Amino acid sequence: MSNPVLEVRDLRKVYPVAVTDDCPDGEFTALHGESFTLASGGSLAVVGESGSGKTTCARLIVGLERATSGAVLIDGVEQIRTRASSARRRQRGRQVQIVFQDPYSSLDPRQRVRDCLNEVLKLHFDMDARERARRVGELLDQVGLDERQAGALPRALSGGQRQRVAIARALAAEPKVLILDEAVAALDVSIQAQVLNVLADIRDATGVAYLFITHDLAVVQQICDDVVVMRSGRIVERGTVASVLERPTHPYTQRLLASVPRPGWTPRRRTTTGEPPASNGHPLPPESETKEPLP
Amino acid sequence: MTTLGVASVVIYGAMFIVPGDPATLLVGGSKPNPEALAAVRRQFHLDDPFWQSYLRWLSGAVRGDFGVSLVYRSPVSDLIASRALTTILLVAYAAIVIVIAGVGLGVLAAWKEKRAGVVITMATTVMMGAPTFVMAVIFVAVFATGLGWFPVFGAGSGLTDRLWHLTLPAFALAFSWIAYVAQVTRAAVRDEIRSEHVDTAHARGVPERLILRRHVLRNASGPILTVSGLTVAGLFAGTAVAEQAFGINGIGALLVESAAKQDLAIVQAISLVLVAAFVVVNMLVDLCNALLDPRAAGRAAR
Amino acid sequence: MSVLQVAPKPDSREITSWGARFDGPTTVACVIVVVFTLAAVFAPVIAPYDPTQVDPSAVYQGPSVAHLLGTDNTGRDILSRLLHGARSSLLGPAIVVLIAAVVGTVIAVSAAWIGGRFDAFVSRALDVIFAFPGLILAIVAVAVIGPGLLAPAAALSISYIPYIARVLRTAAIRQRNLPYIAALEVQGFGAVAICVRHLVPNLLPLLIVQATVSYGYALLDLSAISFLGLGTQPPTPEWGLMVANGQSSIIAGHVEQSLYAGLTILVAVVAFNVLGQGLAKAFMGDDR
Amino acid sequence: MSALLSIDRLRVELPAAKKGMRTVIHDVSLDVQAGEAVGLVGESGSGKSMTTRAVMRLLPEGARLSGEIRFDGISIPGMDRRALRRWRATRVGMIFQDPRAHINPVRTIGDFLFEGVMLDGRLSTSQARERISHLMRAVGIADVDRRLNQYPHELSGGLLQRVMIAAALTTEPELLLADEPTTALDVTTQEEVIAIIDELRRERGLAMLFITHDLDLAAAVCGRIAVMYAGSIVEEQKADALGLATSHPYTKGLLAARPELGRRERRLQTIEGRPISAFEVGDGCAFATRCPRVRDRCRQERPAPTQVPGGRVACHFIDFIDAAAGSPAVGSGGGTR
Repeated sequence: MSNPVLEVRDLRKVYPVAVTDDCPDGEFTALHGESFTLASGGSLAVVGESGSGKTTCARLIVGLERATSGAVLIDGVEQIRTRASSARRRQRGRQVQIVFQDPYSSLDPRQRVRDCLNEVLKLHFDMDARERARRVGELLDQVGLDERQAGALPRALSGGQRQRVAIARALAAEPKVLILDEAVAALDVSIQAQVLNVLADIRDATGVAYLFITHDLAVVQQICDDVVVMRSGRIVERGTVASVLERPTHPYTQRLLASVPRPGWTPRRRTTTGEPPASNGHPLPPESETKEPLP
Repeated sequence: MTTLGVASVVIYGAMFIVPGDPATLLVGGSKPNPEALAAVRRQFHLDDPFWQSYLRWLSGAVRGDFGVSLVYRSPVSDLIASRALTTILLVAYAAIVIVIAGVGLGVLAAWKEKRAGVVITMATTVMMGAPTFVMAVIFVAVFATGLGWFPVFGAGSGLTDRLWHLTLPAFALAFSWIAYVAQVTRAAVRDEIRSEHVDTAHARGVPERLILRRHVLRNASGPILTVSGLTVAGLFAGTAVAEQAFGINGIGALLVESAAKQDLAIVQAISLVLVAAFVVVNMLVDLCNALLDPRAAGRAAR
Repeated sequence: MSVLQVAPKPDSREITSWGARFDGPTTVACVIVVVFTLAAVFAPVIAPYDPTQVDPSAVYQGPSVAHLLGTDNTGRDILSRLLHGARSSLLGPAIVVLIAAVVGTVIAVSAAWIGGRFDAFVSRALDVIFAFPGLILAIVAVAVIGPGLLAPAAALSISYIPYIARVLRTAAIRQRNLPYIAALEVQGFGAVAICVRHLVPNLLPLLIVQATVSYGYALLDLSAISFLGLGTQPPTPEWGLMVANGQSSIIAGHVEQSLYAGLTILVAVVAFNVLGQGLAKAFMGDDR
Repeated sequence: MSALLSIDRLRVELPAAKKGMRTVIHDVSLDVQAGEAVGLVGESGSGKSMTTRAVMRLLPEGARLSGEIRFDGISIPGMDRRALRRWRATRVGMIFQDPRAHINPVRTIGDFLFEGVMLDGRLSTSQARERISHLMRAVGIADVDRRLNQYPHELSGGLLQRVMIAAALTTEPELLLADEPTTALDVTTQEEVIAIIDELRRERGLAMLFITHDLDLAAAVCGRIAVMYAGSIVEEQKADALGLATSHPYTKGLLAARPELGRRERRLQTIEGRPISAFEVGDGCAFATRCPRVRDRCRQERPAPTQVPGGRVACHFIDFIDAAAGSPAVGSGGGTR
């Protein structure tokens, strides 16, 4: 067992919201001070439904949002929570990268695939044009794209191809951790399988560790080693994929597993009173227009 | 309210931001002699700190006292009050024309997209480029000097005579705004017609008439109301041109005259009144919108 | 306060990509805009007469070979005055739109990027400017600074900022929240680099559409100011001024000067409007 | 016996963005018997939603439709306005994918429900109220009176979809069209909503056309499944026969590509390439560009549906597949790459 490449320690995120009857203190806690680790070269799934805090968790780790309290450690080094200098930001970029859910808005619509990768390589590495071109070819090859697609604008690519570009862009920084935030959820089944295979190959080839944010337990089983199950901002169960999926102990995990459609599955109504489970009653954090200030 | 407050500071402060002595400005372009300047200074308390003189001006304004015009040698409020009725009548006349014609054309264009829609869209595109003063020239040439149906200049006296006198100015003023309201209405109604909840209504067998009334017009009323309000507010500015073009002695014409004579006291007073009118109309619109749309209830509170 | 634009706004979500293809009316509008611009640039070369030369012997002449559009009440050639008038009539709005577009874009993008209280402040400030109708602000400016092109143009530059900044801010916030921007942030790119290289270029089509439409309205407002006698001063030829000049002749039955100048303004404004809408459609249709 | 809903050689073309028409549905024939649930399954762009829109006559303006759609023997495309409205109001109910967009945001839940019931015209206000309360409880909404006075934005997506289900059932229709009713919902909410639909449908003996991209989900609530690809139905099978030996290569590929709980493979079997759109299909089989066992004939000639045990499959080499397959579910195509 190697040292963890990523450690999340007592991570907590509170959003201010409008004061309502449901929320008298004007605060919404998206993440309740949770901890977990990701082994170097490992693959950890963070599973949960909407409002579980899994996406908040991802945004905190890559620094898109600042935690209310707690720490993110990469290779044992704590990431600062305050506004980072440009050098620090680049450094973090070399350590952890992310791929988002929506393939259609994950790429700059005006930028060709090659330019997109080139731009990232220029930022992180001191390479000449020829070296960069070679590296771009290598990255595209890794995700299964060819020369023709390298010169294309995103709009000429299918959803699956765009998602491959997003993966290549993330890998260009040679990160130690790649966060996949519902990265295959928007893809059709036949394309999803292709991308999952590409991801498996990349992990074998590069040893990058995956933090796989998803709601889809079947995908977890296919690509992850360990899993944490989240609900309403709290981790309710954790363990290896095999143990959690075969012998879930927490009722919520059991329920989640039982509601996955599969051959021979019959849907059942679980709440007789009819009100939805409590997790759905929580107000979602406000759509934030507020981002980090200009330096 | 904040808007109005800031606006009043800007209006009052405007005379201090240009280089030179504000007193010179207030005297109104005539050759200033030192004694007159000193008198003006005293009268407008220009030697006091800015905030103090501003507050004095504002508290006067709230009571309806805008000081005395140095050009006209009479209280500003009297000058405005004597002309207000004509202007209000003109704006109201134009506003009614705009809302009826604009909303009507817009709804028609959206509902009968194939036939009426094309024609109305083309017509309104041209209409939108027709400024009030150009329409004034054309209307005068055609309906006044040409056909002799309407008087060329003046505001008339007595209600019907006034309305008759104000018809050409009101339509000249309304012309491009009708097109604007019609285009926004058309876009809003069309968006609703194409919306998914209208699909649902169709799928449930709701009759077309009811769909138009309950789902399309009801939902489009927000943006339509908003532009209508904005338009009415904008008319207060537009009257300056219409009154000037038709020789009507209203607030707008007074504003233009005073600006030309650099009679700041009047310009300040009228701009404040016009901005206040704009803000009040918009507040009313926001209030109505909050009543119309349950989702806006929270937003309108600010 | 309600957010609204001067023109029925093109759906800002859609306008994100380049590659315009024009339909018929847009092409015509484009040609008109080009012709007017050329007329303004080459007015001294192509105008048959000096626009300010008074000729008492040739007052109120109808159209003829010598004077294609006739002459005005002081015998000046109307065509020459229209051609020369294009210079100040078209230059003024260009200055207004240029300033409003640059300032508006900077404001919109920084508000969208920084967000929070700064954004709230900017929105509020835009509301305040918005509450001044452009015409009123211009008149106040004239009262303070004095008549001429400068005061109204400066005032309108300010009052057109909200028209551009509000639309752009909404679009910029939408772009800002798209994952491709987040991905660039995660890479470690700085805010300015992301804005300049990615965000602004993606807003450019929308900016162009908005600026084109605003240009038409700025032209309209400025000529209205001149019509009121507060803008460009005689004897400089200017379209709005020509309408005002010709007004007194209408009763005498000579509508030419006012009419031609008025129609020229109308054609110019409509052309810019149609061009703006055509651009919007072209950008939208291409988006996929 | 004639079917309740009978779609016969349906073809739909839509006006393209630039010029001309684009085919979105090539050839769809499908019957739904009274009281039967049929699943229509396909990936995005396969034309499954467009099929339901054609049935409901909700196609965009300018759409061209050929073929026939009959409900209880009556031609739907042939209905006049009155008849169409009557039919929509009383005999068919529809559940859309995104309840938040499909319910008027400025009207209360009560308005929405009553609007449908009152169209029927056969009920008094108190009877209507009675029926609505009953249905609200049936779909699992407890606090009926409070909910009726609320606006859509005050309800969660799951609750709103229950309202949509209740609304679809208020006029006691004979056919339910469900267009991806749970795609926008969380898995646990999905299970609830699907269970509600299934339960209420069985209780009332309703027929249902269930549109989804999820084969397993369709199989759980439908007796028969039709699989669509690029505007055509490639296979129609009893739900429990899907993926068996006689299945279409596309269906087999889909089943193999989907990771499944309790089965971890080193690599997922994939279908090469990307799904094509209906208008990209040439003369041959729509699946020819991706099929692992494609032959020349497939590229030239469109296969007609062939009867197989349990259903129909549109593939030239159905016999060959039959002979080659020993085990169920997984075609050998993916393994031989």
